[in-house]
Amino acid sequence: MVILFQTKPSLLAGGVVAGPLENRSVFSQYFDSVYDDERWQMKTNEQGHRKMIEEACEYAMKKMGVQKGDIDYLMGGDLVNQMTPTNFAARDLEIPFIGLFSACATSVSSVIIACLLTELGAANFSLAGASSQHNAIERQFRYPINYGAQKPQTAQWTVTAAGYALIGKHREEYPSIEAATIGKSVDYGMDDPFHMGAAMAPAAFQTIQSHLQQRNQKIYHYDLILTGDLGQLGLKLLKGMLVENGVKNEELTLLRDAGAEFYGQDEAFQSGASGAGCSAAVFFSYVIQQMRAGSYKRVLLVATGALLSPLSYQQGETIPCTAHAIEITMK
Amino acid sequence: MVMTFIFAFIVGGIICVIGQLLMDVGNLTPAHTLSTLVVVGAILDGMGLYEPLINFAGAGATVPITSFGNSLTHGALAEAEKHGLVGVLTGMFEVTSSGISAAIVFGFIGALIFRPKGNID
Amino acid sequence: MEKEQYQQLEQNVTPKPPYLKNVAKAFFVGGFICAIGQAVSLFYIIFFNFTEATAGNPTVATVVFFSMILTGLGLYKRIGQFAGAGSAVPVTGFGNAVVSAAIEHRSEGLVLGVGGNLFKLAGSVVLFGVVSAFFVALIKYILVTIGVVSW
Amino acid sequence: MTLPLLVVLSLLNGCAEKEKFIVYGSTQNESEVEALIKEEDYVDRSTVIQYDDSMLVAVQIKPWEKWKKTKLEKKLQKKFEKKYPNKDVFVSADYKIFYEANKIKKDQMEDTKLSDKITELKELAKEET
Repeated sequence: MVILFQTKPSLLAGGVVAGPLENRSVFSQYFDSVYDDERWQMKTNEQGHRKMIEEACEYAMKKMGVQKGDIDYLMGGDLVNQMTPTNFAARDLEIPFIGLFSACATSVSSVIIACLLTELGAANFSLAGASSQHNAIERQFRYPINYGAQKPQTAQWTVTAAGYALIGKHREEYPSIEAATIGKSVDYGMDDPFHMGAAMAPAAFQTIQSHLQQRNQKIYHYDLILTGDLGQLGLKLLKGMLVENGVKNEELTLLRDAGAEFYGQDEAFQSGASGAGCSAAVFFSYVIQQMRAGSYKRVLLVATGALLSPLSYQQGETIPCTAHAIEITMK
Repeated sequence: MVMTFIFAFIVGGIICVIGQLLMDVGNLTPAHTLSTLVVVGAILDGMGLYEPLINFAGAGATVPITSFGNSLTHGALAEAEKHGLVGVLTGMFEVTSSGISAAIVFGFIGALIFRPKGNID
Repeated sequence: MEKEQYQQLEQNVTPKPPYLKNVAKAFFVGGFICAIGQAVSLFYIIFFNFTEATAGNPTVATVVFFSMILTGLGLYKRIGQFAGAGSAVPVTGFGNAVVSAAIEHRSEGLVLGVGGNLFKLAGSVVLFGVVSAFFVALIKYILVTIGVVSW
Repeated sequence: MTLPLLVVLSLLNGCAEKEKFIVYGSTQNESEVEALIKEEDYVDRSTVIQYDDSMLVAVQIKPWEKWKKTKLEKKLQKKFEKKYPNKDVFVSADYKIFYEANKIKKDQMEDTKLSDKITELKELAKEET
């Protein structure tokens, strides 16, 4: 079921902090800070990850001139076991907090929860977002960083970035969230951890279809439908599924994917970017800024997440995926 | 002497090609591929075929991972020949592979001096 | 869209690995590493008291040392991305698996981190090497005993 | 990477003697020994060191025959033992032994040291991995 927000909570600001390699991102000009040390001068990757989250939150707050004492809730997550970086960042930020895990779809699921809390009147300001740190995620899900395994063309590169959005009550001059769809967990039998785009595309397809149907909309009602981290191949698959369902080719240009575009056409990154920080970084910098500048009036953000663990694929399980969507409008 | 280098190059290259085919066509992970090759090396030595290969190709046969299986089996077989059934068991404690010990020592040293870096080039 | 239909679409869209290119790269890099091994082994034969039969051990140890340096500098993974099995199959790849795991888990301490994870990737190679050596020796012993083959 | 390799290769070739079959030490049976080795067409090059009763036969097997190295070594050993039952013959196809044998010849090693050197090389060749 689609959620309609009567009060239309607003995305007041976004804070995005990224790592050194993300300097090469086509979106890097929109980020608040690109750090040149991948560990933020901390001892471990995980500590750097935590620091990155804190900084992203601080950027978001600073833009609206609010203090951490003014924030009612913090909603967020990452991909590390038990989400310690986010949990530890919450400890230092001292904001009431619920950790959320929707893998790379956390960037949107956190915003949905924050909007519900705002709608309920429970929150004046809340922070919502997600993050990922390349080294910390790769070592957990795949191989040690320095291991020389050949990645196939279908592989994606986990970005180092944290994106957090400050969400508050509706204000005309800010992009506002009108509706949201919480996705099902979809499994089309894909089992290759180096081909996440193929696993996630059906989830994105179902969420988009269901959102459009229940909102009685067509793709062309939007200026942009931006998926999270399907990558170049995943985006191709999503478009293929939409075409099968009768979507016209000219409408497909409205569909873009943050992961596919993130590192440009650099072949070193194979199919593109992935990770919870990928969608969060693009949604909460580029999209918010473009909407405020008036480039887009109505945008559907669809963050996709692959719900696997290293254990599950070693046990031969297929990869269930989810996708959550928010519809953002700007007057 | 030049021929030895050429043979080492070709034989080593061919063993790597077999590994690549196992990964690309057989869809095996690197760990599965390497384990398979080690077992193949052990079996070849059991059939007495690996030593001729080393004689022929030198490092082309000792450097690929198949030589692990060979050197481990070689130790076990030597013991079994000397001491019979007991040798099969004790052979297990006698066998050595310099690659394993070297990797342990250099792994430890590496851990002391290097840090992981998520660069791409 | 049905699962089967999607799997069909996925098969069509997903690029096949460039088999020929990968095989060629594996051949040349793998062959090159073995040729370096041959040079190292000649070095030991000429300058130290090693014969062709005994030079294998120091050779393997030396190339594993090279592998440690390349791994630590982050170069081995780049070679690996290019060469695939060409750099994974030589013992340098085994060294890379051990050393990269050791470096990676340094942050959890020398005992629990490095000690506990050293063979995270390479452990299966050691396991199957030792176990297959045991069974090959056992089978050969049985075959010799019943007179099918000789030592 | 290839440059040092080429240098090593050219050095190695430089080390090798022009003559393919060499007998050094006592001149006893020189031509006979040489003929004996030449009969075996798998032998590429050889250096024989003679001293007193001992005879060190270091051979290099042709590249394409090399995989049979262990067998051919034994075959040659038997042949020499049969021909010279009174001598202490040692045949090796190992490159190290061949290299050292050539070095003995090149350095014109004195007879007094020769005996020790031959024993040393024998032990070296018998070492296993």
